[in-house]
Amino acid sequence: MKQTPRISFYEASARQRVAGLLDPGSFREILPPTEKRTSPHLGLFDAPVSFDDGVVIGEGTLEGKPVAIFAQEGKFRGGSLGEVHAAKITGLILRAAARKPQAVLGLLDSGGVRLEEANAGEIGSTEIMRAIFEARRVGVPVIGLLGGSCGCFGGASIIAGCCDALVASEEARLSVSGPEVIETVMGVEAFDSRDRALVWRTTGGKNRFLFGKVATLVDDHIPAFRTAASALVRPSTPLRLDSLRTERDALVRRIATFGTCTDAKQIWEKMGLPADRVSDMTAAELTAAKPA
Amino acid sequence: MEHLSFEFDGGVHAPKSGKAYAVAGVVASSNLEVLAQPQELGGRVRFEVDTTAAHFQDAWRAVITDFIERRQPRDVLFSINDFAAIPPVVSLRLDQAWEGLE
Amino acid sequence: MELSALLDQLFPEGHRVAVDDALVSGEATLGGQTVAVLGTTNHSFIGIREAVALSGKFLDLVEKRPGIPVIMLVDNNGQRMALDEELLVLPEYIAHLLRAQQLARASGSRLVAVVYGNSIAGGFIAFGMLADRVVSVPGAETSVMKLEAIARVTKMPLEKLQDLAKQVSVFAPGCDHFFRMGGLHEIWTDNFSARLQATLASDDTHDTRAALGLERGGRKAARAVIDDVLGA
Amino acid sequence: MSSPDKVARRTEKLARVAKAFGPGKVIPAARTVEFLELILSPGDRLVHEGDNQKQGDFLAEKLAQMDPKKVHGLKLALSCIGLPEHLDLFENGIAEVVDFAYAGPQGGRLAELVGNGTVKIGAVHTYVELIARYFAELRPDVACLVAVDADAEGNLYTGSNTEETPALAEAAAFGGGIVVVQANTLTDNLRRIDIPGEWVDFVIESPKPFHLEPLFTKDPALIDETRILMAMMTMKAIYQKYLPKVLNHGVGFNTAAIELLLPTYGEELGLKGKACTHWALNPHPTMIPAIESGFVEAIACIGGEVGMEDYVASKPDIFPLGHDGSLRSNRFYGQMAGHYADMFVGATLQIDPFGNSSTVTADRLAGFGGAPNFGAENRSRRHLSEAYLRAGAEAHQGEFMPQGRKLVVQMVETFQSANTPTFVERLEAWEAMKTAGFAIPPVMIYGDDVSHVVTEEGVANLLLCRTIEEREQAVRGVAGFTPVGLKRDRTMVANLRDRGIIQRAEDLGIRKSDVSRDRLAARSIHDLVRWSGGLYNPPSRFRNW
Repeated sequence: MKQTPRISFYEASARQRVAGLLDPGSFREILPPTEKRTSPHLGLFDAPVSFDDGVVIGEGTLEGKPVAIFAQEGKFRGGSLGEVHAAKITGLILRAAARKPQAVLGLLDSGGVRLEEANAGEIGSTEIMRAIFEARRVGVPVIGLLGGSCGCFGGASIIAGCCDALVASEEARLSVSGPEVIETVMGVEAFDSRDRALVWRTTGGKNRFLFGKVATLVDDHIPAFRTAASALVRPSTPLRLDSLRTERDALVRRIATFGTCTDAKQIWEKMGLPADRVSDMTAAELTAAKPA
Repeated sequence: MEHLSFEFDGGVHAPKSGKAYAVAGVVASSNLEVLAQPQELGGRVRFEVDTTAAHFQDAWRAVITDFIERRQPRDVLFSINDFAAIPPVVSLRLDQAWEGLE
Repeated sequence: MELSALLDQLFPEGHRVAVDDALVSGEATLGGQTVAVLGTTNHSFIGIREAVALSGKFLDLVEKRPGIPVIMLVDNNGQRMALDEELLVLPEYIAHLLRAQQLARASGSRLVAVVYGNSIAGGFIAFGMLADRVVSVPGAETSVMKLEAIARVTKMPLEKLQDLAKQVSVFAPGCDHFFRMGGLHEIWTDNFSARLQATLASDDTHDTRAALGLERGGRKAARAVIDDVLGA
Repeated sequence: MSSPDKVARRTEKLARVAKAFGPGKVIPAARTVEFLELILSPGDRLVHEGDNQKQGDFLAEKLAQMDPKKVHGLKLALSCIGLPEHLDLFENGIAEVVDFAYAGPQGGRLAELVGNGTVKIGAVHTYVELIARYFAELRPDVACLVAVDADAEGNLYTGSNTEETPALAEAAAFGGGIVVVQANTLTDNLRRIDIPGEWVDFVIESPKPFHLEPLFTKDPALIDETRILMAMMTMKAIYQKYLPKVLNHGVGFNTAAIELLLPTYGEELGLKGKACTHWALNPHPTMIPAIESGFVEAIACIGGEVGMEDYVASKPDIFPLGHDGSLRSNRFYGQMAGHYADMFVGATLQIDPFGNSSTVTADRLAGFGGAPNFGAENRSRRHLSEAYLRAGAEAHQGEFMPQGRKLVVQMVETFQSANTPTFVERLEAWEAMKTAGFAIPPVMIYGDDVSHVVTEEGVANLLLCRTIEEREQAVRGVAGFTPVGLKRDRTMVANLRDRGIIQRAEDLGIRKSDVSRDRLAARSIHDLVRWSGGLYNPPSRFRNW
């Protein structure tokens, strides 16, 4: 079956993703690599640094709409949140809260906090979360894009949770504790992280989409991410008691309905989906099959 | 970590894209990042290398000499963060960064 | 320190706090004013059920006692690590809890987190780190990851990490390190009640932690980077 | 022991078995050891079936449990020393000598046991050579074979991975030997008969299906830019120039990269229909995009591949299928198809400055598999093709007798890892020669059979070299920053480049910035599944969805 070539988001570098998402030539990088704002800490560990500390930030336009954007480089130290890395993202979002572009796009590709800078990274992660709430308070939405090779774990996963909306591919993984961490701490019988199909069933983009946390499921194709992100650009809705009550009710109901499930297939079956086929469905097929 | 600096006579080609910088590669195991910046160096080329693999000065010199001979660049600063890449990968990234400025 | 001792020292004018499972909630009198008390105890883990239990309390406060100060008592061993928790999208539950805290803040409540037990990784993010002010009392222990685990992942000898931890605060567990990084606004050793009242009296709810990290020398880059991005 | 009374001994063994087990060909699995001790005499030549894919694991386990007091001094002959039990036979004092082609994962332990005298090596063969010798001086006394299904008459269905079974069964059945088969299932309804029951003496239903290794499944996600660069240079400098129609690819990622570039870069180069139409190859999953894009007319299969069954069954014009619809492979015929092909492209672990290559290193007696037959200049070839004539014109220019030439391409990265160069002044095969007591070093492909060496530094065309010095400098000229490469004569290399004997990426018009994974027709196993229309069913360890 002849396949049309895709421009893979999963494989692209952070710079390639930014270039592919924004309108050509519109991106202006802030603190570009020539500024050499590298980690002041990695040297202590004899670890190499990167000129952008693993995150590209800046401004540009998305289908003509002015946006701020940050993109984590999953291949540099697992896209980890170090001091400079986190501060660049915090600065960008606060800048957006002040200048009010139509959205902030967050390309999350991160194993979480950088261990060598654990305290700085964890505090920095929560500074990002506070900044997101600040941007949303003034109406600037933060849209997360997930589908990088590193996944989205730890502090980064909670940052994703704080976004207005997420776009993800089936290749995306989103969870607080990574499968390897759960296996290391709780034992292989709790989570066999080498069972790749199990890892993706549990943490992958499809499962997150079926629960609604991911608003749009796309194929691993940068233009598909671009279209989906653009369609989600709308002013952030203010936090309200009734909407949070509704949100909480849904989460409580999820526990009541699926709280005893130990495998995604059980969940999909309860949702009335063909559980054995979900993994092989395309984004469009699953979107059509998703229960209302 | 080891820091290495090299400066050589350049060739006949100055960067012509007008871009302020080009980056090739990512700092990941067996890989490296090369940042190329046009800079007035009186026709010379400079290389600032930070590498996790110590004692490979001769190999770096050989790869860089070869690159200059091959591409003939001038007035460019190459800044490199290396995570133990093998010579052919270094060579490939130098070419890609240079092509980004051409 | 023990929860009951903490409550007595924080609220000598009296408190009416119940412990249900690991969830702590109730109210107390401080400087003649009523404050809400909410927290966890017994080094509990924060999972999906704990998240909705805590968020429910925040939403109730917003509904019934808008603007009431909330004293968050922090003692957890991190996020609950389990396949079935992640299966139901734990990040979404934690983010929901953070949104509930944000709603409380937006409704005029001051949020002060008092770390009195453990506060680890995702558990601390979920409950504590996003308060307006975060303080510790004796017996508190903050950490992202234990040194042994860092040694395993970074393949650095543990002894070298222990040595490094004496020179820098950027990675090692401990309240002193967290304080130097700006992650704790204050470390309290005595006079909790008076200090809590003083903290509540200030009405600055901005995130000042990057500036504190700079001032204390633990995190010298972050504030400058944020400012440079804002000014670019 | 190939004595004149071989047939008499066979008759006597069969009588012993009949006495202990009664008439009939079916032996209960629980009594396998006892049975084997009856049919094997001290000093017998035992052929055990197994290769780099399928493993006769049940019979191997039982053979190793035999009592060395009853059975000893065996001469083992097998394609692949693939199981620990094969070497246990020697440590337990049951076997003495081994003839083989390939050792794979057991290569390290084999070198150790040869070093301390526990294992004596008859010879390290090529597959075809070993099979040929089964019909000459290595006639088996007992052959232990593998099948998917068997019936009580001994008829066998061998499934997609038929491979060597017909040759081994024939050598034993018509050479006075005894044929024993482990089958996954005993059934009355065979879907097809691959081996007639007449050739088979005994069948045993194994408790577990035999192990089948997905050896030819190469995850496209692991193909890096260096490999793509090498693939592009190979396609432009060799495929486009000679237009080979019939070819064989090795098992590695380098050739997998070419397979995945055929529908993209190959199409740009105009190869479709003009080259790469017929193949001697296992059903590589990485061939799916090329097949779907109309590049391929037929593939002669040496073996099968796990997960490819349904896809292969959907392509009756391309793959050899039985009337039952499943693949029929044959290693001997597949090897011959590759031997008579226009081109072989493969990789190796070490190359010396004269182009000799080997995968045997000082501490690993890995053996060679199919490469020496596929990758040998074929002086027995007479049929002509465009590629054969073009290569011949270059190689034999100016000679009295015009000849064709097979293309034998070695495609390697200059380094295997940071401190392991591929190019070495002296192959470790010389050390292995001493360890194993060989008379000459175990070389996989001889330098004078090689037509081209491709590395990330460029393509060296050895056909155009006129002296041994030129050949040496051509190899050094593409050896990059290895010690072999650094010792090149820069003037001579520049001269070779002027003459087109060495071509670098820029000489071929390939920009390094154009070297990208985006060029691959499939970048993941999932992409291959999509190309196959859902018919390819990869093992779960290859899934990330």
